[in-house]
Amino acid sequence: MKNPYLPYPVRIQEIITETEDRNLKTFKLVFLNPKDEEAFSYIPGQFAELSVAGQGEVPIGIASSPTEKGFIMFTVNRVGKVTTHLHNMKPGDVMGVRGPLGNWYPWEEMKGKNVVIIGGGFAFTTLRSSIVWMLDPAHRGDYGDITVVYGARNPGMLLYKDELVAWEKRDDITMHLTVDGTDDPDWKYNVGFVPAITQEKAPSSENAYAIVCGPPIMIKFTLPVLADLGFPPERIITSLEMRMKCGIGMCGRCNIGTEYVCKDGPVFTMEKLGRLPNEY
Amino acid sequence: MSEWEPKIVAFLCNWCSYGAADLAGVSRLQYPANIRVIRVPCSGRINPKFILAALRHGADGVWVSGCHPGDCHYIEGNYYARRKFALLKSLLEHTGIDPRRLHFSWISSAEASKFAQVAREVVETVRAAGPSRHFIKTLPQGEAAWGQATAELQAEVV
Amino acid sequence: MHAYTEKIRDAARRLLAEKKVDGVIGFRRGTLPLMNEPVFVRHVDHVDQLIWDGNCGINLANYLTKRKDRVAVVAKGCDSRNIVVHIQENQITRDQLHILGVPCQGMLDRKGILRALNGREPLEVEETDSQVRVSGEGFQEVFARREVLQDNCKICIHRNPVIYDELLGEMVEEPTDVDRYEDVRRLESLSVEERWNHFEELIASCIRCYACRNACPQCYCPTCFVDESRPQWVGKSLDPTDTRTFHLLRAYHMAGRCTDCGACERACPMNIKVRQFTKKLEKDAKELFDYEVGIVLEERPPLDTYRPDDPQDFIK
Amino acid sequence: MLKIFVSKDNLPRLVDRLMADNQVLGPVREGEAYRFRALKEARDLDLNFQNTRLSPKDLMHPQTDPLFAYSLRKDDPEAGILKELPRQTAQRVVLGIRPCDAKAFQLVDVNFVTDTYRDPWWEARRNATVLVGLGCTQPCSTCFCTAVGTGPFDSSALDVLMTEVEGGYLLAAVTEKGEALLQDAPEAQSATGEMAEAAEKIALEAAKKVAKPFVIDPLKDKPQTELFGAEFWEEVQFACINCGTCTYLCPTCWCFDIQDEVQGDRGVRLRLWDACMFPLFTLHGSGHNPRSQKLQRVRQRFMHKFKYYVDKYGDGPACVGCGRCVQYCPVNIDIRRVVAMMSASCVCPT
Repeated sequence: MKNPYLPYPVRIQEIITETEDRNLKTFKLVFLNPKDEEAFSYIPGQFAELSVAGQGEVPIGIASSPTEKGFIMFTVNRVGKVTTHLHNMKPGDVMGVRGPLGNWYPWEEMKGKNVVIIGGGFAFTTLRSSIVWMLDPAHRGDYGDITVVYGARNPGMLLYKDELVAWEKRDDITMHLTVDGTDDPDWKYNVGFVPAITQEKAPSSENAYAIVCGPPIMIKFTLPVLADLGFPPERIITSLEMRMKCGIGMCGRCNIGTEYVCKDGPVFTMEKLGRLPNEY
Repeated sequence: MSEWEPKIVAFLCNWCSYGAADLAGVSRLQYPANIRVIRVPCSGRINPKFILAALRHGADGVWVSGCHPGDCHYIEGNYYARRKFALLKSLLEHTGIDPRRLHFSWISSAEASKFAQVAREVVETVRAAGPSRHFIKTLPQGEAAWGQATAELQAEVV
Repeated sequence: MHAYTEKIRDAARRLLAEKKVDGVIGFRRGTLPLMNEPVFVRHVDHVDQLIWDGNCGINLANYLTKRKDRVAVVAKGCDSRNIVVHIQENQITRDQLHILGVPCQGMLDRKGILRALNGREPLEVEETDSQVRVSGEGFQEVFARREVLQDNCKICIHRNPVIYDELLGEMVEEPTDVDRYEDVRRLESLSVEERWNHFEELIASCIRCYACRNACPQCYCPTCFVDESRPQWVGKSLDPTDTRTFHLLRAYHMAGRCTDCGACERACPMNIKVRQFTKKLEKDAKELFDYEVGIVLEERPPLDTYRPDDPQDFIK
Repeated sequence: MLKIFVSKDNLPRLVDRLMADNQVLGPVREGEAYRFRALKEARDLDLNFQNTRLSPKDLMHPQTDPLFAYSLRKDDPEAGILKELPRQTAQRVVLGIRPCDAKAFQLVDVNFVTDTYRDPWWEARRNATVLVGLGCTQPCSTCFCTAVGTGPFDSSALDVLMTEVEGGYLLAAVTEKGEALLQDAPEAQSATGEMAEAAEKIALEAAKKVAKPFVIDPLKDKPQTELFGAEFWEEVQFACINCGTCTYLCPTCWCFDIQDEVQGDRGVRLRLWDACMFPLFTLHGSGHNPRSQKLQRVRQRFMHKFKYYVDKYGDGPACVGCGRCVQYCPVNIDIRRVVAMMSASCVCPT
């Protein structure tokens, strides 16, 4: 068995600055050994530990979709020691990736169902992975209506702008983009907080699952909206963030009740979270 | 060892000693090249952590220089610093850091020759003390670098 | 000394009944011989938990930092001095506190007694003003109380609280013939290399649990330097340089703030005599700046002030 | 299984022979306390101890453990790529470990060796070690092993159980590994029936001496969220100073940190003990901390051991009753009292 602490060496292929505040960058990574890419077989919703020698590791959701071959992609917010160092790295630099880690959104269970995706801010990463994956011809038939509500503080803070525009134009996915506020006269989408827009657009809960990822405050106000729309807790899914080190359920810090978020999560239904101590 | 040259980290106050170093350079005054200068806004800015960090990273000596008492750009920064340094120097020496490795001075921006002279003095004192052997952080790799406490348990790591 | 117990309970009962305070910080009987547990009593009904004996060595000032409520606190000499420092450093205000001053006759050195018992387990301890009787399975030992005091208590010259709202007993006589720095001078007389080795040995068994830091009332930084990551000042392994960096900086942060209450040594599970670092700083602060910690509320701590004519022989 | 008797005089010879082929570790007196150390010679072994101050968990999970090394040299084609440190795990025999401490290894196994991931260092060290446990005839007043499902002569986590009998030790193999160790021992004689009987009697007597300060059964049925929200945590946490003594001395506390250290152009990635008592343990990069309050951290330690672990694995609790945290907590937070409170809160008042 492979040493689960040893990262795969990767090379940074491309770095894209996503947001106008320049605090979010997307890293496209290519495995140095093609065999490693095969071994790194993942499902949307999973994360990986990005490893920078001399700095440490950070757990980051995988933003690329398994249907996209030849690279993996992560969008990293600059907050601490490792992420700041990452932001200063250049294409061509070598780093490491350890994973894939954690569980994923319940794709098997959601087959034949409508999927409502609600995202806020930079928590849209694994949601992007999910959308790309569902829209892939190989999977699109497995799911019913796909509705996306995605909001950010202002237009400049939205991730993956080109793709958002492209999805807007498609007829096999319903997009509701929103911003908290803007003075951009060209903004032609919604203005308002994610919970309010969700309420306004009222995606049907019938035969549907909701995946909600975003800042805690957004989640807090979105959950009652979803409950009003008729989503039972078993069909509301979220992904938790915790400080992590090992990523494989051993080092203990991401423990919430019986669960280790890194291994038993990060994806949980609201029903499951209701049975855990509220300590996240 | 004959090739060994002492490495000295000098924390110089921007408003005086750093200017003195500059003036010494412009005036072509000779002083040894063993000194790595770190410019600080005031000697009062120097946290003991900085001095320990220099030693941990292998500096053979540390030299701190600020404005003469009464001349502080921030009125009283060096007065506070003086008290801090007195206690720090004493504690470090008490716990076994060679006193020849720690140096403090007041040098105004006009005192280029004092700067060069103190620099020579510092370097020669540190040279006499020899290469620093204590309080140097090494990588925990292999048995040799481990403390007594863990060495035996680590014996299996070859 | 046991008479204090009743007085503490009376005072607590009165203060709680009259709603003068939100709670009383004191000690309750420990689950082990020679150990008591700090307790926060909020209700009159629980006042009888409060006790006082020679096992109240934990410094209760540690439970005062950044409190928002109004509390009564039982304070022996050293606790009261740490309360003074807390007030000087704005960790709590004087009017939040009702200080129940307890003149102290020294606290028992649990580890020292355990060492003297050499593996025999104490099950029962009886304490009088002059004696400590320890018994266990098949043995009984009687110690002279002064022989089994904590090291810092043996040389304490501030047994009486320096600040209080009520005093729960007669002031005790302060020793006048104590040499507080005999041990420091002994170390000072060694060569620099010998001193290095002495301290290397002293901290060799450190496991970096930070009990010394956390037991100290004066360690209250929101983020300790050991937890800083940008830059990281000290590694987290058992590397001897890192361990020494921790001890040096911990001690240095105590400069002009340490009351020599002994909480650090008392807490250390490895029985490291960490006061050897802080004692030197205490001696220096006294000699260089004529400062004694936690005596005068209105005075500024020595590193928060200066005199134009401070000693500077060491500066070129 | 094989049972042999070794006289006290012959024990050093047995130890010497074991030392020829193995690294032999045992309790060694250092100053006032005992600690497990690699023996340099047979006479270092001192079985006249109650227990070591530090638990022997560092034999499997060292407090500082280098995992990988790397170069950061600019011209090095391998720069930035982590390499496993060459590592050879010597065969080890641990002599005189207490049954409670050995039990702790077993309880921690489920964390490090799982269906999905196996921790290579823990597993290698566990596999390379034979545990020769010494039954505990004089339990301390702080011991409560029998209350948490183990005991002074619990052999379930041992390879060999040693019992001090008249004139020497009875060594009883528990596993194949243990049997192999005891075979062909010229220093020993085969144990008689009387010896075995005497040993059993000693074990029974010892178990009777251990206090049982609480019962844990009621804890199982209570939902974790209810226990989590119980009021008594406020009282429990007051005295805590959030040092790491309890966790660092605990034989079952396994939580760790991973850190990179760099010197010049070389670096290592280390594993280090960490503790749920420290705020940094759970601090997010964003500044949010799910366990920012002392109460939350104190509760986590007890809940993890006595509820979360039990519910997750259907085993445990993750405590062996060694009493170290009781003896060394600087502020006398007594796990026996806390668990009694947890347990009492689960019993409906009649």
